[in-house]
Amino acid sequence: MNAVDLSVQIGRLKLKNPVMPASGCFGYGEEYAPYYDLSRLGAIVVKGTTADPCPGNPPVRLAETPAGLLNAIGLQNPGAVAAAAKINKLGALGIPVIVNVAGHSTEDYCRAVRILETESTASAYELNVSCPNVASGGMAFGTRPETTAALVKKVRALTDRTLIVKLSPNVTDIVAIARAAAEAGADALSLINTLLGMAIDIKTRRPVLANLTGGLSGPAVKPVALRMVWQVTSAVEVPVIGLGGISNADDAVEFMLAGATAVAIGTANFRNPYACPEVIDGIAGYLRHNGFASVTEIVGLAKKERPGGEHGAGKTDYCP
Amino acid sequence: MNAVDLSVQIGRLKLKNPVMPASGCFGYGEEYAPYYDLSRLGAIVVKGTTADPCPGNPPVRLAETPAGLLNAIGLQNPGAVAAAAKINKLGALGIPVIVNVAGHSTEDYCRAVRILETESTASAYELNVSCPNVASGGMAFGTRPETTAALVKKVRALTDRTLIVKLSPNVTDIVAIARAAAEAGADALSLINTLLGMAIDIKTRRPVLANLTGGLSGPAVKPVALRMVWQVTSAVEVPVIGLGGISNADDAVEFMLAGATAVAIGTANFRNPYACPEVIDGIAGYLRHNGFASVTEIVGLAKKERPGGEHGAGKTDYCP
Amino acid sequence: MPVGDYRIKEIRKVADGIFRLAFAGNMEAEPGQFLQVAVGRTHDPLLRRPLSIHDCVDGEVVLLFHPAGRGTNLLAEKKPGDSLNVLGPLGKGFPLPAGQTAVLVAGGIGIAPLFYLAKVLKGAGKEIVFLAGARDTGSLYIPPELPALAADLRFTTDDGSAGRRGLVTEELPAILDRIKGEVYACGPLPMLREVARIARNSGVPCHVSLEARMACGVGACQGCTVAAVAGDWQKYKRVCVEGPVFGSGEVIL
Amino acid sequence: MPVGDYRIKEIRKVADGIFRLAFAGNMEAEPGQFLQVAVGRTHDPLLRRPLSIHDCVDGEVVLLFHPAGRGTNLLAEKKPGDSLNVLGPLGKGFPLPAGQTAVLVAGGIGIAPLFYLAKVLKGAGKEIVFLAGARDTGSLYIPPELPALAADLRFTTDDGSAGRRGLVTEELPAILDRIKGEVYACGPLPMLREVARIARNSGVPCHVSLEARMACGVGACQGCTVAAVAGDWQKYKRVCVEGPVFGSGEVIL
Ligand SMILES: Cc1cc2nc3c(=O)[nH]c(=O)nc-3n(C[C@H](O)[C@H](O)[C@H](O)COP(=O)(O)OP(=O)(O)OC[C@H]3O[C@@H](n4cnc5c(N)ncnc54)[C@H](O)[C@@H]3O)c2cc1C
Ligand SMILES: Cc1cc2nc3c(=O)[nH]c(=O)nc-3n(C[C@H](O)[C@H](O)[C@H](O)COP(=O)(O)OP(=O)(O)OC[C@H]3O[C@@H](n4cnc5c(N)ncnc54)[C@H](O)[C@@H]3O)c2cc1C
Ligand SMILES: Cc1cc2nc3c(=O)[nH]c(=O)nc-3n(C[C@H](O)[C@H](O)[C@H](O)COP(=O)(O)O)c2cc1C
Ligand SMILES: Cc1cc2nc3c(=O)[nH]c(=O)nc-3n(C[C@H](O)[C@H](O)[C@H](O)COP(=O)(O)O)c2cc1C
Ligand code: FES
Ligand code: FES
Repeated sequence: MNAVDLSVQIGRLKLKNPVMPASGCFGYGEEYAPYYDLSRLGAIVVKGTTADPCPGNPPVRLAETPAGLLNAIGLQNPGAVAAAAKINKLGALGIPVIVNVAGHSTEDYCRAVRILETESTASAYELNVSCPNVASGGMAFGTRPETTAALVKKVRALTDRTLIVKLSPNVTDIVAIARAAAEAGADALSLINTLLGMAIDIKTRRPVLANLTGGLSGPAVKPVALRMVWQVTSAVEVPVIGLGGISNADDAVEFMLAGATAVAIGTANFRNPYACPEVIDGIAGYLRHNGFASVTEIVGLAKKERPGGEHGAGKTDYCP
Repeated sequence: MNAVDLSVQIGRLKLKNPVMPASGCFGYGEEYAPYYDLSRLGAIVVKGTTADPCPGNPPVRLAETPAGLLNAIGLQNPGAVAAAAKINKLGALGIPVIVNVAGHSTEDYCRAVRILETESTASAYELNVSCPNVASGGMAFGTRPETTAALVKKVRALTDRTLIVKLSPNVTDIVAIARAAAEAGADALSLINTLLGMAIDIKTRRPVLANLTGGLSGPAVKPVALRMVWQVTSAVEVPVIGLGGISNADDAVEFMLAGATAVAIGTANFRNPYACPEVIDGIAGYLRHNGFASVTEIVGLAKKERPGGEHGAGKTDYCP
Repeated sequence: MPVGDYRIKEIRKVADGIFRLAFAGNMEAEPGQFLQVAVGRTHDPLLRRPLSIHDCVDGEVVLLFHPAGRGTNLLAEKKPGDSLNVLGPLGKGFPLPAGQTAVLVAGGIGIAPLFYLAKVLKGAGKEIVFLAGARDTGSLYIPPELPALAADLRFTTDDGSAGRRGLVTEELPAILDRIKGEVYACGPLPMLREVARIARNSGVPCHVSLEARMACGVGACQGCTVAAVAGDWQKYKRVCVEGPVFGSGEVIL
Repeated sequence: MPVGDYRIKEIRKVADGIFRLAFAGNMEAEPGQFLQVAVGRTHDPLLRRPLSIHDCVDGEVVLLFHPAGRGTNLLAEKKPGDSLNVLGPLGKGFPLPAGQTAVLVAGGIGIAPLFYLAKVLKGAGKEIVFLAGARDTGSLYIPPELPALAADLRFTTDDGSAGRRGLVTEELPAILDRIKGEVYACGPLPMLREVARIARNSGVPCHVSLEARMACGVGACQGCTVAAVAGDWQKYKRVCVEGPVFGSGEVIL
């Protein structure tokens, strides 16, 4: 069994393997610690953290859909100060700890980052710019290139730690937003966050979620996520963390072939608490089986090997 | 067994029930005719038709995904003249025949409609404005309110037949586009078309589809479609035909409770050729079981019955 | 082992809308804890289903469930010999009563965890009053061992087709007046509310087992929350880890 | 009936990577036609899987399949007594040969439709040469009835572990030189290309059964196309209705 090199680089972070849990699907790590040694992970990404404590949305917060999950947790978290204590404990794992940061307004985001800069030993921030109820006229930061860029610049000025921007898929042109984030100083991009969705209970004749709408995740969204990873990695230079519907190593390999440098696993943890370590082992198995010495060799390979060599975002359907 | 009134009105079309097959999933009706009497349908929607014949994309054109289907047929169709002959034959069914119309450029669309106006007895047009390879700088008509409105106005001027505009879900703000289409003269809206997605074969390390990307349909997309139907019917007055992932009567009822006046069924036909008539019977059963006399009573009911009565598009996830 | 594949030994319908499923396995579980059961192996249905431990003896674990929707309907189609993938036991179970007597109130499928609780309480030498309610005689399931466990076992049906006619909670005030035992309840929310109210009036502690839609079952997703009474920022508690058993005063029912 | 639930009578592995599944049912099917088989009942896997009719007798229909991915792997787990939902028979089968002799060339699982074709040809009084190729002896499956049907039956394996060593197509030119029979082929695309080339050189008609990913199976989605030789706007033909059997000169292999 020949050794394969699984390490990848995301900004200043050197990851020993490209697999991490997705924000909001792994708490602050405590819950999955009984299942395996968390230091096996490439990195750990913790729950969306806001400057102030946040109680979250009222129940019902979850609805199952075909091969998918709708959630409307509403960012329940103890706030940046209390989160910092939990984050610092994770430092003992010896792997990069990435904090997902959220807020209502630019000031909210900045305040959270300032607190985490002084109080926490976090290795990196993942800016969650897909929050629609914000100061700038009700439009989400992450749905316009200008607002994305403005926020990223502000946060960039506050920290030398690795800055990842997590993009919303609920947009017409993901590439424009990715470019704006990269140009404004993001070291890396994460995509995708959840697709906005809804479910209605035909017995009560009311929306299932108290919040009415929720975020769709899980295998159902994988084709959309993969397409966006392909498009964005064809257009920007910064590394991309691919996620959305990954539930096994084959899915993870698909994302890396599409151009992702690393992958994150969210909803799959709920079905299978061992999803992350199984994906790590499975990627190594794929590389060995196919004669690759390093995982970086397969990043974007589906673009490179394609005959014709047209590396763009592809033509689209429904056109003669 | 008390009778229930299933009839609904879409523009000038009186449908005896709110169920129709979705464009591209039912050919020109011929293929499903052996399975049941097609005159049972509320209406029939035929394949996307272009002014000139169109050979479609090279294979591979299909990829199965979790609870979903990616397709890149590429509008294979015999062109408006030959299609008109097939459409006219369907007239014998005595139900409205809706022709899905597509094109590269404004002129393409208009030419197709002009041919169909003179050559066909079609009852209505469904403008497919989600084609991205168009004259106006590579942006799809359906991803910008202005281009959508301009096209709808041009076509509106050509016909008195019912004009339905079929919206693309691959946009940041579906409501803005829906408003633009309605204001430009659309009698009704259809939503959603497919979500842009992708699949990669990890054995060949190439995209599965020859076209690289494809349109995602099927149960996987249902939560996204339902959310958009809810949002659009909260904002515009024209009737909406809801579709995207409907596979049984419960799904259809969900869409109608969300605000759809009628529903269309695409991918589900492939698994179950009887999907359409089963949905018709199932809706009638639901109405009887719950004491409704007419299907119009449940249209948008999930908004009306909600305590608090806030009828907007709902707050969104990931916000404190 | 927290995730395992077990072999189904027996599965059968024991009453209208109630299935009993026994699988081979050894588990150490508290009464009130639950398992996250995978009903299939494909991506649909996606999530595991939470089901209470109904019995747990040497080499065998038993579930009792009502086919309520897609997932539990699929579960009801399993056959002996099929494998069942299970995560658990999970959650916080029922605490032992401080005193000698416990009053268990089961509504419908709520009997699932309360039977196992009765067994454990009996083993701990406690005296048990057991009230079981159901819609009608067809849907009333009394596990064969239960009569031997409960000093006082009473049934109620909505239509009077078995036991007393009426609601399971109607006799509770009189019983609590008499014995002041600690109350344990599982059943529909309106029943739990009523049980909690009666217990409060009688001044006895009351433990309720709650249901919520779950994704992870282990506390990671924060999807399964119930409104908490405690006044800090944390307005919600997770049913899967802080529960499913709560003191009726801890949560807003 | 075009869609039906059938009861599985027997399912077993008959060779490495080959399962034989027999279900109770009466169908009128031409050789070369296929069924759209639902492998599960939930939304995942979503689509039916196209499988050729391997045999069709009074009261029984037989499939022969290679577990190639998620869907066919799930199918391989079915048990006798399970129900199987099937749409079909579908598609255009093999035409009878104009002359007296037919040469059937099967590569791997390609034997599935060709066995049924051999039966029907034999019934029509035709003489059959049957060439069957496989990777090795373990994965070579020769239906027990086949030797009685074919006047001349030859096996080939890639590694020579059974029959002649080499490719199934290698003997074809000599055979066609001798008998000029009409050729029928099913197997991997490279094999079909080679068979078509040899038949063209020998000046005999050649019928190939093609595979394509399918959604509807009935001609409605236009997803299963193959490039056609004909020169009009219709560059593509649908494998599910214009095929799966094509004259080798009709399509671009
Ligand atoms: C800790 C716990 C223990 C439980 N123990 C048992 C038990 O021992 N026996 C038993 O029969 N049931 C039990 N339940 C309820 C059981 O989990 C649900 O009935 C089941 O998950 C429904 O799944 P489904 O796919 O059949 O229904 P779905 O199709 O998912 O839903 C059917 C209906 O059930 C409701 N529902 C869905 N999930 C839940 C849920 N987790 N809790 C309550 N309602 C839900 C939905 O609102 C819907 O109206 C328990 C629930 C919890 C949280
Ligand atoms: C008309 C027709 C008749 C067939 N008859 C038989 C038969 O008798 N026995 C048999 O074993 N197989 C037959 N096949 C092939 C069979 O349909 C596929 O192997 C099967 O659909 C794969 O499904 P899966 O879920 O197992 O694999 P997937 O996981 O969907 O795919 C596994 C691999 O198979 C390929 N594949 C997927 N679908 C098809 C397809 N429709 N055709 C060819 N390759 C595909 C994919 O590219 C992938 O590499 C036939 C196909 C057609 C079109
Ligand atoms: C229950 C739940 C909570 C989530 N919370 C957050 C969050 O706090 N911040 C964030 O950026 N994304 C959050 N997400 C989105 C995930 O991180 C991920 O982007 C998405 O679920 C897609 O990946 P998946 O399909 O692997 O789950 C959450 C997702 C789920 C299911
Ligand atoms: C194979 C296939 C072909 C399609 N062709 C068209 C088309 O020609 N025009 C169009 O507007 N939509 C087309 N669609 C989209 C469907 O009409 C429908 O909007 C979409 O599939 C979502 O519905 P569903 O989930 O019920 O399939 C096609 C979809 C599929 C699966
Ligand atoms: S189900 Fe995930 S926190 Fe309880
Ligand atoms: S599979 Fe739909 S046209 Fe052939």
